[in-house]
Amino acid sequence: MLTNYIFIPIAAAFIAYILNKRNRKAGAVITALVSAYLLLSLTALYGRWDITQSFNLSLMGYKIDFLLAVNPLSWLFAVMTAAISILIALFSINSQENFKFSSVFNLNFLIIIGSMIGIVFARDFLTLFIFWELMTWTSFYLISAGKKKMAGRAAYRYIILSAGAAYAFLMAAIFIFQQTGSFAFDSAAEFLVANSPAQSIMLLLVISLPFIVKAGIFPLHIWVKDAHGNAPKEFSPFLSGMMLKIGIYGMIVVFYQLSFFKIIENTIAYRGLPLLSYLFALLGAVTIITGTILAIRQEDMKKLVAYSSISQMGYIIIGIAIATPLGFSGSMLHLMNHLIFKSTIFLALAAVIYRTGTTKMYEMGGLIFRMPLTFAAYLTAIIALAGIPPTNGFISKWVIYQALIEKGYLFLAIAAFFGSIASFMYVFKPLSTVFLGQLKPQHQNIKEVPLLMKIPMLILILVIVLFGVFPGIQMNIINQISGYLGIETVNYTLYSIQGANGAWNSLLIFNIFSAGFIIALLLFSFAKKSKLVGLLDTYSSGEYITDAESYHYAYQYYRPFDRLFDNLAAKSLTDFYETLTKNLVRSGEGLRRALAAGKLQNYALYSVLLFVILAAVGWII
Amino acid sequence: MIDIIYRIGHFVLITVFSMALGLLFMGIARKIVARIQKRYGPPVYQPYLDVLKLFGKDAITHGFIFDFGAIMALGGVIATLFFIPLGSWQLYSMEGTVILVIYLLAIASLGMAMGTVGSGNPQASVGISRALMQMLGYELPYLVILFALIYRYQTSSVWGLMQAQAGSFLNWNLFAYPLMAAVAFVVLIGMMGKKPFDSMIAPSEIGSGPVVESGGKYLGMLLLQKSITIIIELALYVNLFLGGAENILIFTFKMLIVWVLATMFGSLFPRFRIEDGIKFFWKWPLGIAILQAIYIIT
Amino acid sequence: MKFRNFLALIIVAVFAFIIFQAFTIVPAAGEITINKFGQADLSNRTASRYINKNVNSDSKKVIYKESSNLESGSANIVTSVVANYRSFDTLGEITVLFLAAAGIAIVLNLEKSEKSRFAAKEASLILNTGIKIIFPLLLLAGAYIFIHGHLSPGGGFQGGAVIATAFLLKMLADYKFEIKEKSITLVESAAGIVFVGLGLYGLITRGSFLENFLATGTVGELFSGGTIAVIYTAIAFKVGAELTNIVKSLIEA
Amino acid sequence: MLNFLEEWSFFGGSILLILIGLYGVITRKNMIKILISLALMDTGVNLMLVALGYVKAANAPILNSVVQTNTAAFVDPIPQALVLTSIVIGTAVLGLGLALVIKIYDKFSTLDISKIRGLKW
Amino acid sequence: MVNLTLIIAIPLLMSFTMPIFKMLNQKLPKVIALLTTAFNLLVLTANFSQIMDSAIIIELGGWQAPLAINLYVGPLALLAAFLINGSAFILSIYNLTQDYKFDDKFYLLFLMITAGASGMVMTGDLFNLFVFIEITSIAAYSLTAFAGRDSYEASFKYLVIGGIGSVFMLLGIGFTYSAVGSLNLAEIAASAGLINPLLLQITALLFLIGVGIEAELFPLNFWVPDLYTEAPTAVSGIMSGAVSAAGIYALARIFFTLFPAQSFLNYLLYLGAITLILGELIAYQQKNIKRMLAYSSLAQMGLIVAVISLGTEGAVRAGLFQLVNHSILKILLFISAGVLISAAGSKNIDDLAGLGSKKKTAAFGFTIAAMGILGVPFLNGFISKFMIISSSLNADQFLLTVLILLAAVIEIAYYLKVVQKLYFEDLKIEVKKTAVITIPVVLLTLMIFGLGIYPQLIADPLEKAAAELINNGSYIMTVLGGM
Repeated sequence: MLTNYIFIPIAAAFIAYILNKRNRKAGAVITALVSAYLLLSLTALYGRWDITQSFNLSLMGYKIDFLLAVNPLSWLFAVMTAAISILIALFSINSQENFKFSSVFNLNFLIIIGSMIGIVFARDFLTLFIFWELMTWTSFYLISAGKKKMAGRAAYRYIILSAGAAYAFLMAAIFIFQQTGSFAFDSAAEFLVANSPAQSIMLLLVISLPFIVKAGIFPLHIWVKDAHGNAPKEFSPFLSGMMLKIGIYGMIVVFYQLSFFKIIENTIAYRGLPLLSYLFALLGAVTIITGTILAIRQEDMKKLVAYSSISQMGYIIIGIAIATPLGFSGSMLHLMNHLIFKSTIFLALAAVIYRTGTTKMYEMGGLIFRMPLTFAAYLTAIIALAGIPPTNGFISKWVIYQALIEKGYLFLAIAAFFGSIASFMYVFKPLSTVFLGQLKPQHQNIKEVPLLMKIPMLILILVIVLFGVFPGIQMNIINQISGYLGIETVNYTLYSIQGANGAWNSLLIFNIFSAGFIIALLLFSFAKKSKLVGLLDTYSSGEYITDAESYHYAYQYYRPFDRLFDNLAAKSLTDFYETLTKNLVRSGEGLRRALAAGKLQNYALYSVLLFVILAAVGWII
Repeated sequence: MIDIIYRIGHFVLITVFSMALGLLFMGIARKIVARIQKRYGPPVYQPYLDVLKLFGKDAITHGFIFDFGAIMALGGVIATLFFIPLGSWQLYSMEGTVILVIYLLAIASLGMAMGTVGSGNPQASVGISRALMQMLGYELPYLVILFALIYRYQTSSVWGLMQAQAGSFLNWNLFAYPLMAAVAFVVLIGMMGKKPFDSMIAPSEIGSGPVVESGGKYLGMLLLQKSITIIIELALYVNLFLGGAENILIFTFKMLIVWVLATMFGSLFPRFRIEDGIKFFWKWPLGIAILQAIYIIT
Repeated sequence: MKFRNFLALIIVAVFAFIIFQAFTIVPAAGEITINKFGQADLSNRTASRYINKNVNSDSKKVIYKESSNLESGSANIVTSVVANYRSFDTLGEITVLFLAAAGIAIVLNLEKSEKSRFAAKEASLILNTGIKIIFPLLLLAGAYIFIHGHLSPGGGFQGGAVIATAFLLKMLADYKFEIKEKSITLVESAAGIVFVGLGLYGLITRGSFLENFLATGTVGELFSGGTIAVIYTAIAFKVGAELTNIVKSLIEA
Repeated sequence: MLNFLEEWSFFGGSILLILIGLYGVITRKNMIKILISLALMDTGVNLMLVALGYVKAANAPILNSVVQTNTAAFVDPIPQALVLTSIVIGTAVLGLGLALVIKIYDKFSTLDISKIRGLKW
Repeated sequence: MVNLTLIIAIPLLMSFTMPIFKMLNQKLPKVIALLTTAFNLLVLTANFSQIMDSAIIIELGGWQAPLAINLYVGPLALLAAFLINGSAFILSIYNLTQDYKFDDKFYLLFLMITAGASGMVMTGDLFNLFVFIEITSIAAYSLTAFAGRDSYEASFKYLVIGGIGSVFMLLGIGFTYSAVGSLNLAEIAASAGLINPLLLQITALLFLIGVGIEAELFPLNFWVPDLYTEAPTAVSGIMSGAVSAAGIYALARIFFTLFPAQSFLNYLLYLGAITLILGELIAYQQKNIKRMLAYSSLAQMGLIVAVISLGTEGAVRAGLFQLVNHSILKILLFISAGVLISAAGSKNIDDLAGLGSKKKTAAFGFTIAAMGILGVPFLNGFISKFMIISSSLNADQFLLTVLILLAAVIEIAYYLKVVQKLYFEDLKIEVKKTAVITIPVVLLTLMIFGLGIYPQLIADPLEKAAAELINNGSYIMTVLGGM
């Protein structure tokens, strides 16, 4: 029964591919229909946590059983995937008119949805691995369908990193399979707990490698910027919205279901938290800082938002790693909110790209007059991202702060504060350079995006505000998850959450905020009417300016701030990996020259040499 | 039903009171700075005249976002007002937390920023970008202080923190943690954009920054917003470090002292460049705050 | 590259030392090693079965000109091994030669090289007339060798080689002597088909490939070889044709 | 001394032949010399095979008027049969090698193997 | 029960008569080649069930089993023969669309190389194995020469190394014969225990070098890249698909039956591992697509040899399954690469950019095969990679597993470079007309997906083949039991 959630999208993928060949819109329509079906049937699944499905296979002397099961955690992720994919599908129906690879896009996109649901429902390593590989491969093709040269390089780096990690995962999984006789998580968990801590920690770290890569955590985050920056504009929301989250799902599985926390309980602790999970939290903190600093520097808006995703993921990692009930619910809240507002931002940017064709911020400006709705969507989304009260972004960050303050982790708190305040900066930069400021002459006549692209943005705005005011909806599913994973729950009502040292009542704050707003509005409207004046007619202290270009302050928006971190950003991690591959190539080259291959004499010499060496080896043993 | 009318009445009362008080403080500040610079300076009630004049004049606008920005700025600030206990008047300070107040202030600045950048004037955008950078500078030490305080008193509501300092004035935070109070004072100056940290609205460099385009009622509203922000920040400082006050009079008196000290302190120093400002904030205030926090945590 | 040769010398010397070791092993109790020179005891080797011709039947003594219809009638035991007992090897070996001839033809004729070869001149008178006499004699000698393959030393290969030398000398003598390509390939294929046909026929009648289905007569007689005689004639023609073909293409290259 | 010579002349000789051939293939530059050393190695191995089958004071494994019955001591016929095949294989490979050398000479107009580096790895 | 020698006899007959067919009509050789390979496949399927439960001995020339040459056809040999003749069949379908200069000689050699490989796989006699190795190598020397120009140099180098190899092997055969007294594999295996350990060591090394050349082990496989690059596509296909498989079979047969001691198998293990890593490293930086494929197949052969020589039943089964998969995938790769090259007019990878849009089938075939080799789920490569990793972990060869995974990552690197160039870069050169290869591509893709989704098809023969290879006791029993 569960399998049809996985195989219907995959089957539909091929149909979409064929139909899309004939007419451009068919593929996206099918994707929308399939994800709608998924959304409905998955939400119907709510509450029935007992459905499991397993089929076993005796393959070449190995008895392997594949088990699928529904639990609150996987249900949440599945619903999120379905929801975001239906929005993207709607958006891409007519945003892909002139997109060369639109049929390839739909084919791979549907397979990714199917495999993601497969990953989430999998309860054993092999099914997880199979769908994981499927997802990695299809996303590789999708990313490389993006901008010409860079997309290829980005996808290339992405596939090598994630494939390498996936193979390490496979090796550890098979090792466990040999010890316990089955791939299932539960038997693996028992084995790991019983096993010697050092070895099981090693195993669990290797198993969590692909998840670290996919979640873009510090040392392995290099692929995120290029992949998100260069992927096709419809796929970036999914990539940074959902794909990063699957990494987090994996981390949760490793931490809780494979009982990573139980194992490291007795290791040396720092302020009551086992050192290893503190290390993960520190990694999260470092991700926040690097993500933020690099985001501020970017000139390409998609890369900027990509880096912001990395830094936001840092919050989620911290939340999970400190293993307190508040921390966990905070990170889950942030996970859901991040998905919502990050995909709104990317969709808004996609709309902008769809109309203007460029992603460089300094080439745009003043689009608010031409694309008001996109501006509104973008505004609400960045208010949420920056974590300003009436929106859901603030709630999740507030809960994470509560968790941090409750346990007094100062350095993590500093990183979190830095991340959220700096997010005002890098969030505001696209707002001011793209939407506000001078409208460039060539963008004079662009219109708002067509209706089908407006609907997803509208829905997302409503959802942001809805969850902003009533976080209770999210909290009830999160509590079920923490209950399932064995963490105490956080008490909440529909519109307020009880933190460690202070409650949060979103309804009240919303009322007060609107009250203040009304007072200001009254004050504004009583005063004299003001005369509308064109954009160029501004006070320029005596200077006489004619064209819009020189009037738009956009390039290197935060130059003074960037100057502080110029040297740090220069030696980015990618060069480290770049040099790594370079010596790999050089070593191959050196080997070839060393063997002086190509000359016949050497071949003959080597065969006799082999005989002599092996005889000597044989002699010694 | 009566309760709601009473509430609304209370709303309006507090807003008007704080606007008036804010403007008064601005007038006093102008007086003090003039006195330091050996000149008489405008009368104390000058800001009231300016506001009335401004609301009388007609102004130019650059479209919807320009208006929306001004309204949102003023609205946000008014909303924040109700979460801070002013002496005995404490409307909702039980619920709101201190972190909430910081972020609500952010709404105001975001609204103002959006409005001014919407005007299309490059000087405004430069001003805003400087403001945001500076905000990053001073917010970090401030949040570390709050972190330490909340951890120390295990409550994050402003009212709670204030109550914790009840009793003799000895256990005001000013005396319990003098270093922290000093850092908070410096941050206060940065927050209010007073002298050493006012590169964002520096009249000489970028034509008084963000407000360059707003005239008439927009300038009036921004002035009002400025006044309420001053009141909020002073109230916060008083509540957190001077143990709040039983009634409004003592509270205003304490606020006045802090305000005078800040203006005097401010007018002594030349203006910081932005990155030096940030570097300064991150070197001394942040360092001391972290040391203090570590002292409190362990 | 003096150093390289020196290095090669050392390696080959070490290789020689190891191989030499193989010969001077003193076998411990039950061990078997390479036999000393001259002391190959045939008793426990399959060769003894071939000599006594009792692989399938259990005959012990074979007397020249007396014992008859043995399992492999040839007096020359080596020929019985080559053509009867291990005829599959010989078939394989024929294909090797066939492939080599085909390979050489391809390699040399795939691309006509524009280099001019030495101009063929009229051979000296002695060679010319000598050839006219020797040519038929050589053919006769070759025929004798492969017909008496199972009696006297020699066999199909050696007979074919002699025939090929006859043609080689003919070609050297007068360069105008042309053998048509078509005729050589025809002979080659025909001989090959005969050999494989023989094997298939053996398979159909006697149940296993290349099985001898002709009577073997008495040892020493001319018609005592059973299928050997036919195999060897086929081999002779094939080898003869192939070698001439190789030589022809080498000359023309 | 005599029986040593008689004892080792065949084995030693054939090994020596193989070594010379091997050395020739490894060191010589000229392609035809390589082929010749290859042929040398082949003859060496064939000699070795036959030598392995030699029985002292036994006669050739052919029944004829002189050697009437098969009870007499015979030399081992199998290595000789094997050698018969391997000689032909040797010549076939040699022939093909020569043809290739001719063609390579046409193309590179040199017989020196180290100069022909068309195919680097 | 059709006699299996027909698999060798019929192609022999056909190749002998090929010149005559050529004279009859131009197109005949192609068709004959196809028919013969089809016939071989039929004969193999006829014997399939019978051999599956017990290996059979076929005497040649009617002589009792161990005394003369006999063919030993067990599940392993049958599997290998199926592989060889299957690939020959598919390649001859591919050949229908190709035309060569001396096409009668080409098909003659093509048939002989298949018959030689099948002979190598089925023979039970040591010297006969040597003869078949020679047949295959000579056919390979001449076939490479078909591409003209550089291929002479490639086949000359292979010829010289092959010559050295055959000398070593003959020496080995001589030593074994003089020690044991018989050429039959079973008899040698029976008395292998008695042979003096030093002599055993030397003979094992002689055979290692003699057959190692065919099985493409490290120091002996320098000829592989030149040969695969210069030879025509069909030849590189048959070489990498069938002949190297036969080489590995022969190496395994000799080492598992005659020298079963693990110390000898370890030599193969180290050599295989070195070949794997070296092959992948050098393949990574190749500019010429065929040379890249050559190194990749060389590395895969190293992997297979290393895994088989682990010695456990699971390992051998994994190695054989990888062998089967590799042949299928490699042939598809070579065929598609052949078409791509003829379309782009050059072997350089950069010139293949953007061909995905023009040469749809070829590019599709290449991508599917590349993904198969890289172990993407639901394709056959995945299962064999899974089995390899679990068997090498089982034999707690931790380092080997890390090596295999590293090689897999490098493989991903260079295969994906090509796939990306094909699809996601725009066309540089005008595309020439090329042969239509839909049938072979479709056939092979079906096989890849079939084995990937439902590996049960091949599970049972693999099981028996692995069992048969492991205990040479049963091998000796079946052959000598008869006497």
